[in-house]
Amino acid sequence: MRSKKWCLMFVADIGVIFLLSGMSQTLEIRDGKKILVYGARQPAPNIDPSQYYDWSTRMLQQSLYDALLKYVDSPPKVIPWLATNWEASPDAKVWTFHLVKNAKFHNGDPLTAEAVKFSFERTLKIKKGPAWMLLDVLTPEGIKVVDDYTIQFTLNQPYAPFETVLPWWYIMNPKVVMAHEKDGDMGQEWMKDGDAGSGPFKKKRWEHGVLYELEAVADYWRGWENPNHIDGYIFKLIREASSQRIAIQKGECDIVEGISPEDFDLVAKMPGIYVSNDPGLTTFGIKMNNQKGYTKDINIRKAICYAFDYDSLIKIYNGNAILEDSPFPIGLKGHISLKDKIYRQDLQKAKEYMEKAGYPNGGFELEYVYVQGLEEERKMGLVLIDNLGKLGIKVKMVPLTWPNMVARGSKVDTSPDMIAIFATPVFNDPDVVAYQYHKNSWGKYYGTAHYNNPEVWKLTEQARVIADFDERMKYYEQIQNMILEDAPEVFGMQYNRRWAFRDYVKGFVFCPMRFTGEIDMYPIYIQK
Amino acid sequence: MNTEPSILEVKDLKIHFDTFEGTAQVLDGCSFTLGRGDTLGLVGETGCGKSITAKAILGLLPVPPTRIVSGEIRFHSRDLLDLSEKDLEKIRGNQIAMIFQDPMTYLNPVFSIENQMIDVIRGHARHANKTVSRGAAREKAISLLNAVNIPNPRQRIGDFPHEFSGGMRQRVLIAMALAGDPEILIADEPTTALDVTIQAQILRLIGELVERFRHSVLLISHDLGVVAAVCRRIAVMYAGNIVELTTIERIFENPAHPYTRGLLRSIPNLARRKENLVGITGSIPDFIEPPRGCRFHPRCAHRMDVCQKVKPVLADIESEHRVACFLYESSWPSASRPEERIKPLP
Amino acid sequence: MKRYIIKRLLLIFLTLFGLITVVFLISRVAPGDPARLAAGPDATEEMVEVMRKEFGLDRPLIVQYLSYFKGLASGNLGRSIRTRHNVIDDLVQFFPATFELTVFSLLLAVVLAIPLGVLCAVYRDRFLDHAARVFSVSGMALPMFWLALMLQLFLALKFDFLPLGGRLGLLTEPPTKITHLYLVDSLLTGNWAVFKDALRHILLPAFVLCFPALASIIRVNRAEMLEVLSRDFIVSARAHGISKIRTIGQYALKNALIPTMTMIGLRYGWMLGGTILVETVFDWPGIGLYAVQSAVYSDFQPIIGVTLLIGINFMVANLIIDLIYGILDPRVRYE
Amino acid sequence: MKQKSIPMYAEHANTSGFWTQWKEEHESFFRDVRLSFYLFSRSPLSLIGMVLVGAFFLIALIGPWIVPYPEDATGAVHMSQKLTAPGSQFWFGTDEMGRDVFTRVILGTRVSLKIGLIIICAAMGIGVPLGITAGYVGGWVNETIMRITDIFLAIPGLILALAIIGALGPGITNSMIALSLVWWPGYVRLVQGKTLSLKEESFIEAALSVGAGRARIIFLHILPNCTSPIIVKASMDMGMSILAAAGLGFIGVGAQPPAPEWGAMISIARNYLPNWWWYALFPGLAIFVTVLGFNLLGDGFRDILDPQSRGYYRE
Repeated sequence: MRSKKWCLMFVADIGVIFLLSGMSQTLEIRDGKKILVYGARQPAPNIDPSQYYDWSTRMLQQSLYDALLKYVDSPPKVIPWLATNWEASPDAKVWTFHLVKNAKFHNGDPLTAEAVKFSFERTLKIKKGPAWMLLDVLTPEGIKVVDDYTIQFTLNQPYAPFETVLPWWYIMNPKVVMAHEKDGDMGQEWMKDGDAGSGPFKKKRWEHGVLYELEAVADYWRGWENPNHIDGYIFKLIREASSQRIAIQKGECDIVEGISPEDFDLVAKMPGIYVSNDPGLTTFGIKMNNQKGYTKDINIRKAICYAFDYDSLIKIYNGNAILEDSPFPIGLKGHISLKDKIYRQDLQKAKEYMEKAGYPNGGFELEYVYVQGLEEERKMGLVLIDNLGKLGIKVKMVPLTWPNMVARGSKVDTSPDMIAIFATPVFNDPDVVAYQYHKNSWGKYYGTAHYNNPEVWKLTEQARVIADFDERMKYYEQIQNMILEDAPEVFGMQYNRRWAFRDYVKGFVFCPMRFTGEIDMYPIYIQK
Repeated sequence: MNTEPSILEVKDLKIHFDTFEGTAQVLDGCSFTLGRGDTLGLVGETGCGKSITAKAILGLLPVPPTRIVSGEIRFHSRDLLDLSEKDLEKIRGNQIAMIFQDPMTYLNPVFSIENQMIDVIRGHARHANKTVSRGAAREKAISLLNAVNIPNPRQRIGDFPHEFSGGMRQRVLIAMALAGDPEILIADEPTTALDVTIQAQILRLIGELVERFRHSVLLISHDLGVVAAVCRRIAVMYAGNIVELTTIERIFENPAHPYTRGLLRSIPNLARRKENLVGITGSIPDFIEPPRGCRFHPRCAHRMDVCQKVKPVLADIESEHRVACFLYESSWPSASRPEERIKPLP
Repeated sequence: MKRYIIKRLLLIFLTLFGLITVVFLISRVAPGDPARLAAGPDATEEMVEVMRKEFGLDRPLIVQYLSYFKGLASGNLGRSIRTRHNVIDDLVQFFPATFELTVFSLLLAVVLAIPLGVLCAVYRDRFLDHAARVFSVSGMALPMFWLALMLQLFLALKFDFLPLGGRLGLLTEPPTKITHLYLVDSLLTGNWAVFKDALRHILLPAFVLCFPALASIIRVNRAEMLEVLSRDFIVSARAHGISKIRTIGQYALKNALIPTMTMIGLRYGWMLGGTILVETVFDWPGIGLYAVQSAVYSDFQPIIGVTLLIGINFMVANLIIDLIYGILDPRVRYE
Repeated sequence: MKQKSIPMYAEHANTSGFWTQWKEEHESFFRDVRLSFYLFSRSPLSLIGMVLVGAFFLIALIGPWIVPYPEDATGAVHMSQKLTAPGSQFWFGTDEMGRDVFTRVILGTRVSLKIGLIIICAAMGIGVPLGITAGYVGGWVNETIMRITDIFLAIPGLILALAIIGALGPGITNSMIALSLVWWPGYVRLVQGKTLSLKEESFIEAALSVGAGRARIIFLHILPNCTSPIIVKASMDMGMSILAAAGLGFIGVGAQPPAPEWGAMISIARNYLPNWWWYALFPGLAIFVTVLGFNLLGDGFRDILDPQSRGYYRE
């Protein structure tokens, strides 16, 4: 093997190195406590549940805070958490939740319906972070405290997916938050690094840009299922994928995320490490501008869909991905398989469509915009150059920073011909994906195609207010078929979510509703 | 007058200089002696090899590009060329000291006079296996400055070189040279960079010091007048050779070598101001391909055939008067006829 | 002297003013919409508007510009969209790491380069001189980031000899914060384990960062030494019997150090620039990494902040160098 | 003057006398040229630099015709052969998309050459006229230009370039713009200083005294006398600008795929260390060798063209 060759080359140095090499660590046991180290690339500069979320932020939020409900398992399901049970009115407008009675915040205050009301109001007023999920359907006036342990939401309009949103609305301690209010900011400044939660972990050490350490709440109101549960964890920032790999290999980290597909395969074979591999819900697609330029022509769009080498997507992930077979992600509630209609590489057809469009030999250039630094998107761009080259279409790769890319995609006139988009459904309901094709989504990152089909929009609007799911399903079947036919984008793939664990880390439960690197640390325990 | 044995003897010193165009033969067999209490002036045009000779004595020439090809420099019967750097360090300043041309550039600009002098004094002491405290060294420095007539030496000793005038700086340099109480003082154009009035002061100072301490002096200058003011004997150099070596009186009364005569004629003289000043035609020859035979022959009005083939040696024409010129071949003792003494050049 | 310093400081202020203006203008050319980033991927237009207001991006350019200076007077450098913290807080947090790295690296360079430069001058055209010349020419040609990667490959990945990156081991508790420089703090508190750990971590990045500086300081020092060694006062020092070692090590070196100091001052600034690359490779939590991440996110307040901070550092360093000049060279007069 | 003297010698031109005369007339020039060649040939490092730079230009010129897989630099992908180790088929191995690293490294010379030339030309284009103006006109014009120059010199170029790219967005064109914008102040300083000192020279005064115009003085006297230091600086800067552009490529804001730019290649390759080491190794070596070549050549030029640093054989 190659590594042997290296060793031979530097055999002279080995003596010195043995003398000086640092010891490699395993799980940190500090004062008899089991502190796990999670090596991640993305920082969490603002952990206020009302202000922001992304995967790293939400992982910490999930540890520090509780919500009424919680997503677990794959396929994902919503389980009771702070709410023991709940009921909805038949028109899905009035929702009543009954809270557990023993929940308490980290400072000992009891968690009551008042706190729930405060938390929802705060998010709605601040209008940041998860606010968009309910901004259209819920106003502060619609939240009513029935008694200390009962809360009622009255929505402006029927909204069937309401309960699937709630796991992302965390409950904060109003007293703690408001004690730190400054200039009427509802404690925003303090909450960036503050802890006003009731979750299984509390804040310990916060070093921005370096690490965040959390410690387990010994008397967590829900208790701990496994006596070997971790006593805390360190969320360590390791910015380079290769460094992450070394860290898990050396045992400096107990869990890592986001290393390259090649590296995952490599560490999976190493002793003392296992790699989880579960299908995710995040879809990759190449959105095309449906209203401007060459891609306005559906024939060109179809030609591109037929020219694309879908297998290379799987290769990019070393086989750890599946191809989409519908505009909706496989595994999402409401998805149907359109195996026979979905586009697959067929150069013959692609050329036919090029002819139909009036460009039998291509001869034009399209822009492919992707996020600066996103490895996989870059690779897909390279595949695109290769594939479309065969149709005589040149592809210009334009990496942009995320805000610049979104800014360009926000208007029809500036939206690029092709744009690489990863999208994860935030909650488990077909509406969340269907709505991405609605006119109201134009200009958002998943709406950069500026998809234009009023019929689909109408169906989407109708479906989301129906309470009965089977009834809704008929609409979504139609929607999926219509979107596929319009080929607004190259429907790509869903990659597998993977983490590398040291073998003594147990209890990991995969749930595709969580974002890329996000792990629920509550059930994790250690078994040596 | 002065019959003490010689303490410094330079014998047939040949020094070459490697340049990219070839090897420059800058010193071509130069010989002279210096006795105790003797004062010898070395005179010649710029670039004739005077300074090289002086630096060679103290082992200060950079090697490479300089190469000492042959010769000896005997000091108290030891050949300085054979000495190690360490041994040379003991001799420098202690036994042979040097005063330089431009007092500005020869003083380190970033150290105070005090520091530089104390270093020198303590260095000498160390070579003599003694230790001198900084305080004592400072006192000695002040007394030396006093000896060279620097006003307020106690106040001025802490100053930096640039705070002194040119003449004062030269005095400082002389004081430093005297610090080791040397036997021989080599003064390399000590007054060239100074104003005429200051020049006279410095020359007078050197003269006084010689009287007082009975140093032997090797004074190097392009100016016959300067040499005449201090020295008893004089050596005239031309293109790496000594062409005439005699007493100061004889050189003025009876210059023998055509070059010496030319040199004397080119001195402006009030008494002769009606006559035209006469220079020597031509210029210093190329050192890389020097003229064969006598190096002066291309410029010489009396050149003969032999001059272009054979190099004349320095030979007595009368007592204490040695000249290297074939014009005086007849007065040579037979033992020093060129055919016998030197081989013709190839 | 005092007047000179005041004059120089005024000039620094003037230059900084120009610098801020230039960077500010550049930053507003950006086509991106930073508020959208701050609002998050799913935000509605309304939510983006909230952010835009919060970051003051809804106001006219000139107002933003003026209010930047207003904020500057009270130490407010605006807010980072990416980290959501005040830029000044971020800088206070990240700068000590960069400062520790650059100063350590510079010291390393000076300690290695000056003796080497002297030796090369003394042994001119000998083996050491040639070796050092090859080293210094290649030192300036080596891409710093590549050297860093290769050293990581050998010293950290293949042989586990030094840590791969970071300022401290994963689980090492940072020392009590006094100066915020880990090496200094751990020494002050007598915490040897942390000191050793911090030292192990700083070695590779410091070495990489000092490499070009090492090369150029050797060069300059060698050239200056050669120049000084050929000067008359060296000859006279030697003629006065001062030993060779003393002549070189004291008489010549002090003269040669004066121009070398200029190079050292310049190099301090370039090193600060180099931290962009080195901190990226070694995951060193300093302002270089902060600047790169901000640039990639089109997050402009931090970039202006970093520019300002590095500008101040650079110019103050040069001022200090000029003042050291005065100590080394008595001929210098400040006016 | 020179022109007049030629017919004079032409009278006995058919003998070798003319050439002897002419040679004597231009003796100092010949001596200079001889000295230059002598110094250059005496310095093996300068010769190595010349060879490296020569090879660099040659490879940039003929690159596309000598590489085994030219399409690999323009966007072809071969996923089935990704990350193949170096061997007889792929001398430097393949990258994460199965492209031949050797091909991409060789064709990277073109990208780097383009980057270097454009940056230097732009920097000179801005810097030289400003420097001459500042030095020649003097007064407040000089003050203004030099103060603005100071602003750009007040922070390390890489930081300023990063800021500019942060605004303009990543990409090879933008990074060239950014680097040009931070590179010119060096030329202003150089040329301004030189112009100032030239203005004091007697031959300029002589030219002025015979009524030469401003343009004539600038183009005939000042500019030619600035060429030597400019050439020295440009050849050094050539390497340095390639290095800086590679640095920007490395942090991901420089050249973009599929352009085979060395820094950008390393940036991606670092994720494949240590197991796929060849991917990072070879582009880095290419940068090193190229920049080394320009630095050595620049060094050699300086020894020749900059009389101050000559002094090698003085007493």
